[in-house]
Amino acid sequence: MDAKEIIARRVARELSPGMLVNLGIGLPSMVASFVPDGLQVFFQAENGVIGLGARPPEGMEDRDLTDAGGGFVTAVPGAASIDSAMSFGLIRGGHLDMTVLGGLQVDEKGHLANWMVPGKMVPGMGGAMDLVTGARRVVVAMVHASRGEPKIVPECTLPLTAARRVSLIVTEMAVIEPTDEGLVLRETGPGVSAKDVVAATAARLIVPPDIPKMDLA
Amino acid sequence: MDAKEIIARRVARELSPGMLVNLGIGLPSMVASFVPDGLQVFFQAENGVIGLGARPPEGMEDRDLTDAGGGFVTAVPGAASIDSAMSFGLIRGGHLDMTVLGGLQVDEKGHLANWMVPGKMVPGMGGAMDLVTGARRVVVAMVHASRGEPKIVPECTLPLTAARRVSLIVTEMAVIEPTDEGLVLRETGPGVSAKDVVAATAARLIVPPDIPKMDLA
Amino acid sequence: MKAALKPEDAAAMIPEGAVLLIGGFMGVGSPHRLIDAIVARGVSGLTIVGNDTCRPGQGVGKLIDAGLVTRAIVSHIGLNPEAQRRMIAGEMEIELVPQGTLVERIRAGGVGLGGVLTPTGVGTLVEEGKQVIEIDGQKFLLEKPIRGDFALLDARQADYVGNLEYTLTAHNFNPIMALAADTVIAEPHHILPVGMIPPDAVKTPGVLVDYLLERAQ
Amino acid sequence: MKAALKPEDAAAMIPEGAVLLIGGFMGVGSPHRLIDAIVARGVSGLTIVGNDTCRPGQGVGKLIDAGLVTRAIVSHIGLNPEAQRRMIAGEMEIELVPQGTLVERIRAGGVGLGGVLTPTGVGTLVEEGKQVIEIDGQKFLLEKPIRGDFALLDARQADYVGNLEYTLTAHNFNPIMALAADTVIAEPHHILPVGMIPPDAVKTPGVLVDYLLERAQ
Repeated sequence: MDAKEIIARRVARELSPGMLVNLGIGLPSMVASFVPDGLQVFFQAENGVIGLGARPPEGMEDRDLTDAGGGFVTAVPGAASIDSAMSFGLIRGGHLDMTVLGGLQVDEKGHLANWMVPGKMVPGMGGAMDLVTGARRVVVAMVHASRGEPKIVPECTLPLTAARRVSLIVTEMAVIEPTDEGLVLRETGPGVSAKDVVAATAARLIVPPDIPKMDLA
Repeated sequence: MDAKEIIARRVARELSPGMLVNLGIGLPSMVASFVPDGLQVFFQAENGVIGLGARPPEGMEDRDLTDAGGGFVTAVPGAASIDSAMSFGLIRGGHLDMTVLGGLQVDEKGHLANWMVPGKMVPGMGGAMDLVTGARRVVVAMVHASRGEPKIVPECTLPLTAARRVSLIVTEMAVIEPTDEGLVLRETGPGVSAKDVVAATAARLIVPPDIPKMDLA
Repeated sequence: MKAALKPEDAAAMIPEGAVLLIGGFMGVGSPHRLIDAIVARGVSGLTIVGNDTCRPGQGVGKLIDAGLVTRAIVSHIGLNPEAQRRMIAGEMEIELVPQGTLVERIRAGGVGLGGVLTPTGVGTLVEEGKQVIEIDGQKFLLEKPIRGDFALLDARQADYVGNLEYTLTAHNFNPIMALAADTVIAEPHHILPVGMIPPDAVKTPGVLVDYLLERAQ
Repeated sequence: MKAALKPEDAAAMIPEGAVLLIGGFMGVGSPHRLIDAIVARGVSGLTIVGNDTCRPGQGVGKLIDAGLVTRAIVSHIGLNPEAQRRMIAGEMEIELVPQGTLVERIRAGGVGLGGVLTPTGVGTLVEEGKQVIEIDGQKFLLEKPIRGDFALLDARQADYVGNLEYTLTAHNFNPIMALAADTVIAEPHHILPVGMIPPDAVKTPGVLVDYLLERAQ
């Protein structure tokens, strides 16, 4: 199992029945592949459909039905088309139960930076700022470090996506929960010890005595 | 021809092709009966239909298709259902070409009061404040005086509907246009002289030399 | 999937003193069976938010007749003498709000905006006690968001996901109120199996709806 | 009734330096034939407002490739290296706006509101230079309305009144942009006789639409 699959499988366990969930482009979108059998959740793509389904069979794509990354998708029975005002009305209005996004940095306050690297990469925030501001739960799904650089840092050096504290950070090494007291190590990944996580994390981690392994079933 | 018919007929001549028009309850709604043949205008009812049609034949009423007064109506081909947010979005956003409303008072500044008489009648403003604020043209359709009391006054003593100057006042005696200089008498009604209008009006009227009669064809 | 409730079970969820957003315009597009069930239950101290107070014996007017309403936030009470009597007698508090402002305040509450900046009401009694904000030389009133404990909606039809369709002038406040309450109960005239409403026909996505009322027998 | 224009005649209406609201999300729901006609005409100095800059050679990306765009107000440019190159080279000014804020700013421009009070962007770079308004202890950014000289829309189908239907994820910004421009040109895939679109299926009432593009041959 590679890092991305570990992360996607673990995030999928955060889903519960009836949730409305937005999955970001890239790694977060992999979560859809690991929804537990029989669990009904609705995936929203901010570009305008509630009830996003799998990729269509070859030759059955519809150019007017894509996800936020522009990839072809299908819609499940009971799906609804919405325009951008309704889409972000749902997001900002607290109707979105969970958003899963990638991250460049998360810091000890639980602040997320994921939309630009000044002077290097300025893709724009797209829907990320609204998602992080408005979703009930914000789950950051990212690899623990990028080319040896820790991504969980004392304080974000990159521009923030929102001033709000995210709900959970899931990496291939750990599940970490930002709290009033700071970042708490909740679970460790396959073959990784709490010590390994602490060593790979630039931010101060609160390490409780008994830390369970991630459940990736 | 009674006073109300004179007013409704004259207001109908303000319509031009393709206009979106809102008619208030009561006298203003009579305007729909005098639309010149072949002239296509869309009537909007603020409760949610664009393309309001005539009263349906007996027994063919639909309880979900009424005007803003709760009376049964029909819809013309090309009609559209809209919700209240869209309805008032159109009104406030400058998409409504004309609104025709009743009035309690209009003053020399062209300010309209038509929604309450303190201590006597507090029906609420309904959509009137939005209509007067947002419509491109606001036409006040009212009888010239109420029980001998002039309704066109130096300054409204009743609470204003909006701080905006209305476009035109149509009574059975006169057509009066509020301008930067004040209220200008533009036309006189059947059997009425400019002198009669001045005598029946509490506000100062600007009376140009040649004043045509109302065209009520 | 949402189970369809009996009216009495829906009414039983509503506690004394609840704030109810109730769809409808002079009773058109109001959830009549829900209203009857609330009257039957006799839950008091209610605040109702909606376009109007309807007429005695009709729509939300029944709640007022039964003495269950202590506060109403509406745009119009002119056709309900009983509402006016209770207001004057001090039995019921009435907040009159311009119709377009009312629907935007509910929308703001539903889509997570801090308020509404509207030109409607500037320079009138409606301005009293409100912050006036000047933007590029034009004045706007800052009107605050409205939310309800419950939204009680009428819908033409639903599926068991909770997706709703509305019809003609029975849309009015319903689609907006669906966004702005902690618990949303919809009273559809028909309920279809999941997948029977095309995604493009859905006006309120099912994720917003908590309960459906069972169909009339 | 609206006559259907040839693409070149539609493009001929657009002057140099015009502000264009253009529907679409990564090209899905964009008016492709209108874009091609504008490229063919070569009208320059354009400001484009929309979700993104699409990709080189696709959707609004074609306008950028052709060097016709001097300013873009969008939420995302990450998938268009040509847009990034021109931004860095100073050939094109880019205003990045959170997606939910962008659609609400356009809506505010369309429905006559003075601005948008959004929590999105508070405490981030997006806050810079903006008024922060505190309402009941929570901070909101005051974001100003956006309007265009033209709105260029994609629609699934229209009738000759101009009523529009959209489909699936091709809704996105189109229904909102229809409210917010001086001239609205819609490019429907099909055009039906008047009366063939049920009122409840209309998403943009024809009164908002100035011109239809004729169907593809």
